[in-house]
Amino acid sequence: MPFEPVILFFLLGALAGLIRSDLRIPAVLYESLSIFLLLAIGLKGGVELARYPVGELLFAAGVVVAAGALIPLIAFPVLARLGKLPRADAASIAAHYGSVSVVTFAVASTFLLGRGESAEGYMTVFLVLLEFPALMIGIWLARRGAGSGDWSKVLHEVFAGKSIVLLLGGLAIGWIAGSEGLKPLDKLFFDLFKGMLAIFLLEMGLVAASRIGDLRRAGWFLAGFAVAMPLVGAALGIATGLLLGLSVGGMTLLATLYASASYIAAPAAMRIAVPEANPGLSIGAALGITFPFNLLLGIPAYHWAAVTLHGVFA
Amino acid sequence: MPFEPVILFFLLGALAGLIRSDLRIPAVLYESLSIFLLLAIGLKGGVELARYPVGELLFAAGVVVAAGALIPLIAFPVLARLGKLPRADAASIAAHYGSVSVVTFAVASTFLLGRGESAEGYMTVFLVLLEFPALMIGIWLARRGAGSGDWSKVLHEVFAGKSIVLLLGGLAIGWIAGSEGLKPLDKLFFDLFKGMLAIFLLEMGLVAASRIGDLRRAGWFLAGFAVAMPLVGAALGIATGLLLGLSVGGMTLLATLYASASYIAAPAAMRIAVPEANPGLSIGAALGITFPFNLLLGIPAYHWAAVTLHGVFA
Amino acid sequence: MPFEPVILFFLLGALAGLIRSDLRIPAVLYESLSIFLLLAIGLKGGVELARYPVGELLFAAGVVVAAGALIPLIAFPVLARLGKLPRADAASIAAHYGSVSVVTFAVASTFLLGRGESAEGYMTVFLVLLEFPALMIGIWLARRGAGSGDWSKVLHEVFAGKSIVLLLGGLAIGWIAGSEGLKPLDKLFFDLFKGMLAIFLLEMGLVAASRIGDLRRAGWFLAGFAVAMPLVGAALGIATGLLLGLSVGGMTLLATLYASASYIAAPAAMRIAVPEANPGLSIGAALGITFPFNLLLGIPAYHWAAVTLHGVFA
Amino acid sequence: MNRPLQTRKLLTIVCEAALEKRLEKELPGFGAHGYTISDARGSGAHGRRDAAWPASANIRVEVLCDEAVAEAVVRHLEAQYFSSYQLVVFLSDVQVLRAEKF
Amino acid sequence: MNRPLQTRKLLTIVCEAALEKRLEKELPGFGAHGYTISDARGSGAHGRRDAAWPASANIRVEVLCDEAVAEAVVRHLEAQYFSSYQLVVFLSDVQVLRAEKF
Amino acid sequence: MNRPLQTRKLLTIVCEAALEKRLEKELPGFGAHGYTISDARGSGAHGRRDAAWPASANIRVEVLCDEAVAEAVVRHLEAQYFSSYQLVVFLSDVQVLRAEKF
Ligand SMILES: Nc1ncnc2c1ncn2[C@@H]1O[C@H](COP(=O)(O)O)[C@@H](O)[C@H]1O
Ligand SMILES: Nc1ncnc2c1ncn2[C@@H]1O[C@H](COP(=O)(O)O)[C@@H](O)[C@H]1O
Ligand SMILES: Nc1ncnc2c1ncn2[C@@H]1O[C@H](COP(=O)(O)O)[C@@H](O)[C@H]1O
Ligand code: NA
Ligand code: NA
Ligand code: NA
Repeated sequence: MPFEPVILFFLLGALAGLIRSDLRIPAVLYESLSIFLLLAIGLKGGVELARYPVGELLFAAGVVVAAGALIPLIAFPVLARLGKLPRADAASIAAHYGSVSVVTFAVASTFLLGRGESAEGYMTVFLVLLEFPALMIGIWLARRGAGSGDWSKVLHEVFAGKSIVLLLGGLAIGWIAGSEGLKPLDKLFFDLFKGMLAIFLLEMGLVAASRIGDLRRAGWFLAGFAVAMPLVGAALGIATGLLLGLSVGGMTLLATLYASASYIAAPAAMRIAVPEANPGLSIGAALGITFPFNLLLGIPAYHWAAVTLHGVFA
Repeated sequence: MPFEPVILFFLLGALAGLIRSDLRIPAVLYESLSIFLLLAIGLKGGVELARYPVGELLFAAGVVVAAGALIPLIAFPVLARLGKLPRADAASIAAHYGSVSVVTFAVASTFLLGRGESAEGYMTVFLVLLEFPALMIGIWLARRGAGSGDWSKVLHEVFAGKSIVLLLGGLAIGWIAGSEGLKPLDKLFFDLFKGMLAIFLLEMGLVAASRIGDLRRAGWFLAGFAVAMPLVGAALGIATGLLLGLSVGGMTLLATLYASASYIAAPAAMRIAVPEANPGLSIGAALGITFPFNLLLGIPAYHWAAVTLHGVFA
Repeated sequence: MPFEPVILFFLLGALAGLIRSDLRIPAVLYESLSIFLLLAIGLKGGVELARYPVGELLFAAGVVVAAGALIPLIAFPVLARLGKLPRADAASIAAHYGSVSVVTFAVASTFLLGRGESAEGYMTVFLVLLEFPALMIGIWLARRGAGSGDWSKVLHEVFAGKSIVLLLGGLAIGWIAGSEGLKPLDKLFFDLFKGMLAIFLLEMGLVAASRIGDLRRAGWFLAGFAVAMPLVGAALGIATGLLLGLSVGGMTLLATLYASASYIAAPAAMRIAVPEANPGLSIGAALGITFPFNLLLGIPAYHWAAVTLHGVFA
Repeated sequence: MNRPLQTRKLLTIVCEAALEKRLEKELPGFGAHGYTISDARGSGAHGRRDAAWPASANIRVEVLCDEAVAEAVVRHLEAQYFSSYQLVVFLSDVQVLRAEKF
Repeated sequence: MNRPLQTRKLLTIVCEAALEKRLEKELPGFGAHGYTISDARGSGAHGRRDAAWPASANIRVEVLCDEAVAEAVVRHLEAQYFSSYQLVVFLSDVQVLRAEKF
Repeated sequence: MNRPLQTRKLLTIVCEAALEKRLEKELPGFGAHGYTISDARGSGAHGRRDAAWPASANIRVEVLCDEAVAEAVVRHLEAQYFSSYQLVVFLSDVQVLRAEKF
């Protein structure tokens, strides 16, 4: 079967959007589902995390964050010089691609699960850690030269942001309560996860379809970037995974994280911190192209690459 | 046990409405539940559908649609001549009764399940197919004589309507993914189905209670119609079922489909296509009388009739 | 493990509120969850109730309600004389503490479940019965001397209030349908209960954190009251439980009911019936102090006391 | 325009959601023939109301009516609710069609 | 103020939610450059609309525009919708910046 | 009426939901004593905002205040937000009770 069934929900949503159906997922359902997904991912990560010694993790986390920081630093000059985008736009798009997409990560986990492929439990920790450095870098890139401004506000915006609070909070609860303690919550947070993800993807399909106009205005350069950048990110992820000796599953997930572009945390943070940037460009690229690209082609490709290279090097 | 427990939720809602409780189901919860129910019914149908050869279905579907088209054609003259209703109203009500109620169908399925009675899996396909022809017929009845108007707009309104998109979309996903592929989604879409239906019925009870005023204004003729028409529809359904050689379960479901009146897709479509019609009449009859009638008395009666006649003829 | 995991969700919500995260649980999700929890508690109670002869219950219920009525009658003079609060405020706060908190009850049930400790099934009936007498007493205390006013309106407000309708409705459905009849709904109402409670507590943590300002304005007397009053209530609950010969679980739950303060039904009823009372005081105390106190310290303490005293007297 | 526009009052009330049922019952008694309500949140003299749960939700009620009705409603709100409830009331002039409706 | 304020019309339409898609399509045709919509419930000559489900939900549409556009839209609503739909329309004068936008 | 009505300004801002927290922090600094917010969707020069997800949601903010405060807020919005954010601002005259509140 080429597609995870959850991806069919994305396609259904996109199709409904394109034929201008009156299907609308209420905004509140979107918010509720995203709270659910963030918490559930955090909880699962926390339970897994309890199995690893923290020391071992610290080093790996440092490497993953450092390598991840390369992504916005690569993306920015490409966008600004090659793409001739204004500095604010280049910086904002770089931040979106440096940060990560929680839903893409969830689909990749689901993909691995469907293949019976396991992955290091602490990948969720990486997900959390990768969410914000790129946002900081993006803001710094946008503001270089200009007055420094209110970093404390920005830091608060990011760290007290909904997605970090729910991911980190879930992680902490899962870690404290452990697998046994969480058992009575499994029926909601774990058993229903994939179904909830399916409905969320239906909505993302609708939203992505409504971004087609933005994309058309953005032009070919950005469309190309939105396909090429994930490939660069994925390659970096597989290389880093090999370096750290991750499993095939872990490599696939890290490649997916690097390849994915944020469309939950990043748009919110950039809109406030870099208001001159046009959100149509960054969201159009991240959600209209990179997200479906990763879902449909990227994840299977990264998995294939991980299998192949793991066989060669490990 | 005379009642399905889910019906008790409808009664609770109706009672809460009648005593003017401040209980309100948030509109967004209503919308979310209806998205869930439509998708789930579609998915289940799609999984079942995969088991049947398409050729066999085509003939049966043709018969079911053709027989179903009789319902609005019978209802219209009764309403217009006997009931002396204005043409627009008669046409709109005929369309509501010709189309089908997804929730009534769901309650009937649940009723059969509770009795261990199985039914042809492709009944969901009939549900989808029966949803729109009656709407077209209703619009044509309303406009005869008047200028033709914008049929393409109307067709789009109906086919790109939320309920068709979700039912057909679910059907397609279920069919593509198959029983195995959908397994990880079962815990949400199948296991929780009946509970979600219960909460939806609670809300429908509240809404039905708020329609009592409309009904009182509508008068006795319409009230009688709202009880008699389902019986006519059910008889047609059982006859068609016998003709097609359906099982007892299938006959019950087809009778229920014909007997039921739409209050999701039809009100939306008629409001736009036949604005002169008073929605209080059609919704009052369909939701205030026919829906509870089918839930409380109709479904068991149709089942009884199916059992009896199946014994005689098949 | 010192904490039930669900309590960690409350702490997470409170923390998110204190660091001024932009995490918000949509109001509609709050309403949907409270409908779910009230229905589920009612259903569970109804199923259990079916096992007891009504006669036996009547006496116990009378004792429980009579003893419970002491709470607002004790609280009022303390608040009015010692605390020098205006009559309306004293009466309103007394009503909040005389009534009960459904969520605290749910956490206590969950606490017992986690310890494999069973309790009399009819405790839910007490929960329902205890919800309103204190509201009546509070209104009467506020209005003594003043003109009598519209008691019928108030009675309707309380009895047709959402929480009573859902609890009683659930109770009735559970009782009629019985354990077997409800089986197809278990997956929603029972299996997901604890997870839903966890998300609700996350929201209550956020709301409680936003009440800190109210509390500061209220001063030390009220803060002290909000800790002392639950202890008085719990003592009364344990004494009543011993008198009635309840199990350890039942004593713990009755103590929790008496110790808890309402923040769903009471605020709504008092706002209309005693408008001169400042809702900041009653909600601040009930939700900002008593609720977390019961969750974190109270319930385990009441359980410990129940175990000890049950050993001594029973 | 075909039918002429006439001036009426638009009375807007922003208040606690707890008053919704009560206002719905009372408004017709003062001669108001209709109203429109939407959900709101806000801040004022009594602090912030963030609509995170029912106790902190506001509503925004609009009534199109003639001057006498507006005056009667405002007077009632002043007498009945100003001291104990959180609410804000304002009036403006608007042009309506079918003025007999209001 | 730096840029001067100019007077424009604020046209407010309260109507059945069923009209949303249609109004969105039609408004630009009359020269309206934008609109704002929020959800509402209410009551009027046709009874109460409590927004408990789509068939009883209202919307509240606001259009900032110049007088000619306002007149055209009002005339259209009158001709097209007044007889069959539940709706209320009113106009008021407001001051805007960047008046060329509207 | 018992207490006389006085004229104040009603300042309405329709903008991206992303600005909510920021406006809530800034408004008091200009002398506004309160505000009311509701959720909205809409369309304008920057295209359609359908509120399907947070990035495309609007809010509608109302501030009752005196003329000086209204002017200060409008000037601030003009300087700070007009170039980078999607927003629309308009003012009207309304009559209020308890004018000292605003
Ligand atoms: N100056 C104002 N402008 C707009 N809305 C206000 C203003 N003051 C108060 N409100 C609204 O009225 C509600 C009650 O106000 P208050 O009684 O002053 O706390 C607030 O929650 C706001 O929604
Ligand atoms: N006098 C009024 N003031 C404010 N809103 C009104 C008024 N009359 C009607 N409405 C609104 O317009 C909708 C349709 O009104 P109607 O067609 O009169 O039933 C109602 O549901 C209300 O939301
Ligand atoms: N002419 C208008 N009338 C009413 N609302 C408008 C108008 N133009 C813009 N808006 C609102 O203001 C938001 C931002 O407008 P804009 O920056 O022009 O895209 C839109 O999403 C609408 O909600
Ligand atoms: Na990335
Ligand atoms: Na039918
Ligand atoms: Na109590």
